[in-house]
Amino acid sequence: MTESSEQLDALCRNVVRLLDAARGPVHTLRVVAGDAAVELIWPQPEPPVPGAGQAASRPPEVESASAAADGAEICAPTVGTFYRSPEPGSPPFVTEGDLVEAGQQVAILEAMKLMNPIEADRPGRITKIIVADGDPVEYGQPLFLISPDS
Amino acid sequence: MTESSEQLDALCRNVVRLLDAARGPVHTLRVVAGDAAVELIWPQPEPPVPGAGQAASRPPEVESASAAADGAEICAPTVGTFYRSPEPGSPPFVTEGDLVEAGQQVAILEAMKLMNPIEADRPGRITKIIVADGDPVEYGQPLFLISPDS
Amino acid sequence: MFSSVLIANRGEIALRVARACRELGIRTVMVHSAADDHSPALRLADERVRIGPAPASRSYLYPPAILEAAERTGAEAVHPGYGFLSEDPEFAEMCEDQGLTFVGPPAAVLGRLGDKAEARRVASAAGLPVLPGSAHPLRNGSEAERVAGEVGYPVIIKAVAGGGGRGMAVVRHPRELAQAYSTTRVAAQTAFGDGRLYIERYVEGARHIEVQILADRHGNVLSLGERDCSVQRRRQKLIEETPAPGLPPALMAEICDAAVSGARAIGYVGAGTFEFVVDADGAFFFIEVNSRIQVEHPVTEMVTGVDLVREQLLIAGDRELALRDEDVVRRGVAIECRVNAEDPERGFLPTPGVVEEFTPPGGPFTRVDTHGAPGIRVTADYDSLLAKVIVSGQDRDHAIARMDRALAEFRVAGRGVRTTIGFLQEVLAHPLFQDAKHTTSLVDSMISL
Amino acid sequence: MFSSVLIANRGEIALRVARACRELGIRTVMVHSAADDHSPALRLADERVRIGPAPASRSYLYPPAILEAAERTGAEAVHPGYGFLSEDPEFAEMCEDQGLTFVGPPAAVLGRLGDKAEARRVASAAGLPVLPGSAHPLRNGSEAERVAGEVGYPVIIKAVAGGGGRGMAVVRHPRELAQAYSTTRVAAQTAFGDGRLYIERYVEGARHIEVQILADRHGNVLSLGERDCSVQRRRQKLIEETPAPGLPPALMAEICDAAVSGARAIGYVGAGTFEFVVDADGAFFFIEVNSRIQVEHPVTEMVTGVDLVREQLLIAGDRELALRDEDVVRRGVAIECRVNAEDPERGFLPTPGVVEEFTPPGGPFTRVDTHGAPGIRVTADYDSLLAKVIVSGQDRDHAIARMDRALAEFRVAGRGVRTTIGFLQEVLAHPLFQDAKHTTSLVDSMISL
Repeated sequence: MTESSEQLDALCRNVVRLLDAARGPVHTLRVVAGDAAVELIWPQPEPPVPGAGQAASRPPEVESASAAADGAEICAPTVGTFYRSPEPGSPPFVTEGDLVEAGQQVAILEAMKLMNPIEADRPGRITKIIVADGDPVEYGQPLFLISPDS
Repeated sequence: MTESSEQLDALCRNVVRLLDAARGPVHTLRVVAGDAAVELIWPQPEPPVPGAGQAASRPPEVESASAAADGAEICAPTVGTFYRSPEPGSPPFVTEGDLVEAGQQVAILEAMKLMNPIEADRPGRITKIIVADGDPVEYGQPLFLISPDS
Repeated sequence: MFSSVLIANRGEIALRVARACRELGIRTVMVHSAADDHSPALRLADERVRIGPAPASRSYLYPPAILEAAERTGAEAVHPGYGFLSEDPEFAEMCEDQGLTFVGPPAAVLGRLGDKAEARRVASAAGLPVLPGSAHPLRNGSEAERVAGEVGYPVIIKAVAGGGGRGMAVVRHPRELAQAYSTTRVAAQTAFGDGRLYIERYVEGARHIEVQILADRHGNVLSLGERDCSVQRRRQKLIEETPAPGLPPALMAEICDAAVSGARAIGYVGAGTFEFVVDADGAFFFIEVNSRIQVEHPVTEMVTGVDLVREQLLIAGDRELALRDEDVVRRGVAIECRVNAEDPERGFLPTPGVVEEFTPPGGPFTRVDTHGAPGIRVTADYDSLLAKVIVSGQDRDHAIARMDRALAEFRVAGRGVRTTIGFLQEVLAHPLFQDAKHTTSLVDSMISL
Repeated sequence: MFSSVLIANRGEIALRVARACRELGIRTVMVHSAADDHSPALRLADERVRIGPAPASRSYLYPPAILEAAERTGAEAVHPGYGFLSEDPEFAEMCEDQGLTFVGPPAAVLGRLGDKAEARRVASAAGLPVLPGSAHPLRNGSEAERVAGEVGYPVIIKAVAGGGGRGMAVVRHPRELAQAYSTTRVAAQTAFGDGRLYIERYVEGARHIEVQILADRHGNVLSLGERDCSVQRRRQKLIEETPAPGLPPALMAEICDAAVSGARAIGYVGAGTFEFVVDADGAFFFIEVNSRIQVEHPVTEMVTGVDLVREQLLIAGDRELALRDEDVVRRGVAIECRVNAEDPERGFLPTPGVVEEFTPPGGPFTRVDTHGAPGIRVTADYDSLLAKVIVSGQDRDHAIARMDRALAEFRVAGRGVRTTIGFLQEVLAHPLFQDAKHTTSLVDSMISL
């Protein structure tokens, strides 16, 4: 594992741990690691409503892996080798900046001679190609960033 | 593990520990590690509701064994049986409200026929006798509360 | 001998295989689903590959992803553990085609033993007693009725492709047969993709006895003795022990010899288990073969001192068995309890959740095989086995007292998480179990109270 | 048989004794100092009494507090563990006077064996070979010089009241003797309150071999075989194993027989250990008796299957040994590593602190005896033993590989806390250790490099 991914790992693990420990609803959670600092703020208690259920005050959901800040990710559906072109030497399915339709093929993932087409799951602009042609990828690994064309 | 992720780990583990210790609802928790600092703020207590349980919103007790709010404690120096008088039927060494000198005997702790005199370690007034005559006590168990005579 | 192994499994058995590999100096690759990203078991691997999402059908049961991971990491062998693809002849064949050593029997043997009707024929031909039943898969419901009539009720209808207690139905009256036949057929088709069924006489009040076999590629076949797995809930084992209590040692020796004959007849290779039932009169009958390492293998390890997973690996590496019959010295009594994340008060429903406290027992003659740790998440994607607690003692009473002590020490807690620990202690304390007078119906009778 | 035991100890051995008691249905009372208020070991007790502050002199070494706790809780017996009061004849006598069963030899036997010069005389009279040395405690420095001259250098000066590797000095040249004599005298007086010394010839390049004895009150004495404890740092054992590697089995049998003779001669009762040195020529000499359960007892348990603490309790309860020589079947090889909270890079200095991460190894044939858990505080008040890792294997190479695997799994972390795990792995990998050509000087030679 690289150092920075280890750090990230530790960071996220700890955020989860804090949220677990915090139990009920939290208003603010700040964690800084350089020279350390944690801040947890819970909301002011509501005046109790007799008989009110607790469901609404669920702890915050950690964002899913597929939503990044600057758009969505297209992730590997299995373990395999990432190919940007239909065959060696031919032009790539897409390059950065291209507009794509939902369902448009953007790459191939080859696993044991099985060629799995990778398709955009939404329309938008390919803002980044994260993995290099021919690289091995694991399941769930982000391959592309795609943003709504605005 | 890298040093900083190790630090972060330790930090958050301690936050969890604090939250565990805090029990009831907490309003704000701040922790800084460089030169250390912890801040825990509990919500303002609600005006007491008759009949409502107290347990949930009680602030945590972190009293040290030897320092109580209303004075100091005289604790058992070993495991044994606590006696207030030199022998059965005779008057007790002290009663609540008595003024004592440093070094004055206030009780006996008997362990295996060894009579250990218990002495006040400071001058003051015996504000409370915590253990009943003839009761077994463990090491470190508070026996008396003693306050400076003011 | 290969120098690296891909472990195509998860949980405690992945850890078990990784430990055996490390002790042999073999590099390990673990594949895992996204649900197991944070499994502490992965720490013990030299390399890790995330092959798919939580559903096993796209990860632990998906050969292309596993084989891709093997190719990428240069693994030379595949250990399938138990469950998942461990007894799948096609997977074994795909491994061999790719030049990978499959740690298990040859694909052809897996194929024959996976067909439970064929396994009955092979065993019978090798001279093993089998229960009266159909010699071939049933063609239809009316053949089922005819065979059941010949065999005599009660009967049990089983899936040809089944095993391990799944895909079967006991029928006590002829009028229930047609319905049971068609229900089981649908269930078998759904579960195994193969709706073929066969019938056997059903033995009430039986003991489940199985024999651990080791067989190398050089013709050596060894029995490591029997295990008694009669404590079952709906044919899922809860407690296993060895030696089989309250049964004549001579009978056990006879069953072990039968298993060795069967293994020789089929050309078995690797670690395998021959399952039998013993009826109230002490007659025994072959049921099926489990062509893999078993969940309950540790009890055999405890009394023999033989490391079965190590032997599996050595056999797959073409080594000749170093053990001979006379080297197998059995000592004392060993018991295993399976601690599952299930709620005994709600019909043993699995209880997914995050395990917050996890403190397994320790001490002398006490072994815990587990992937559990504080913080692990129990998911509904896989089976609910949380830990196996195995103890040995100089005699059975001592072993039972030790198991009770160990279970009492075990602390598992987490929101929503329940375990079978308390129920296991009830079984240990049951007079029938303590006197070794229990049968496979003990647990069901306790639950229906 | 008594129905309750007070455990007058702490740490892993308190846990070990509590487990054995629970398995026998015996109620347990644990006494503890204020430093151990939060020890997870206390969880396993039925009752707990805090008897004093952190310093052992006012808690674990203070008989009145322990006996008061016994009286208060109605305990019927006292198990002293090892160290602390375990070999103190006065404490044993106080227990018996109070009507408590002391789980150990009679006070008179403790008294004679605790006087190491007397123990030499007893052993010699029983026909055991002893090293040339003083027959009685030395009167003064000039007698020491005379005896050393007769015995021949190098010699070792030892405290009569010592044992367990403490209170001794090796002298290689006559000119160093006077100084060593007076230094050791002061040290012995300080440590044991008894400045008496004796002299023995010192054996360089020796193997430390000891024999586990069980003796009941009915005249039965049993040897459970030898242990090799040659891996020591400053006479503190780090790694122990059985059988003794690279030494002739016939020699080991002879040593075991000698230990049994010695135990019979002294009227030994309980579990005890006879220590010997074996020189480079294969001659062996009696050194001393440890009149208690040893730290390293688990290696004997692993190869024999005998629960030594259980046997101790049964013997103390007046039971006759159920085991006979022919029941002691030794199988395989067992090794123990002591994991201490010490920093090998700073002269094995103890490293007090709070253990934040604590994940002991698991798996087959691997046992961990420990009171460790996340959150425990290692204090400077007691010894630095954090855990004992014990493994067994079918042969020594396998056991070494397994130990290395287990140590590699062991995760201990906490601010300031260091452990000997890495150093233990270095010893395991050392060619002299691997070839069983090491002596008691191995570790010192590794450190001085």
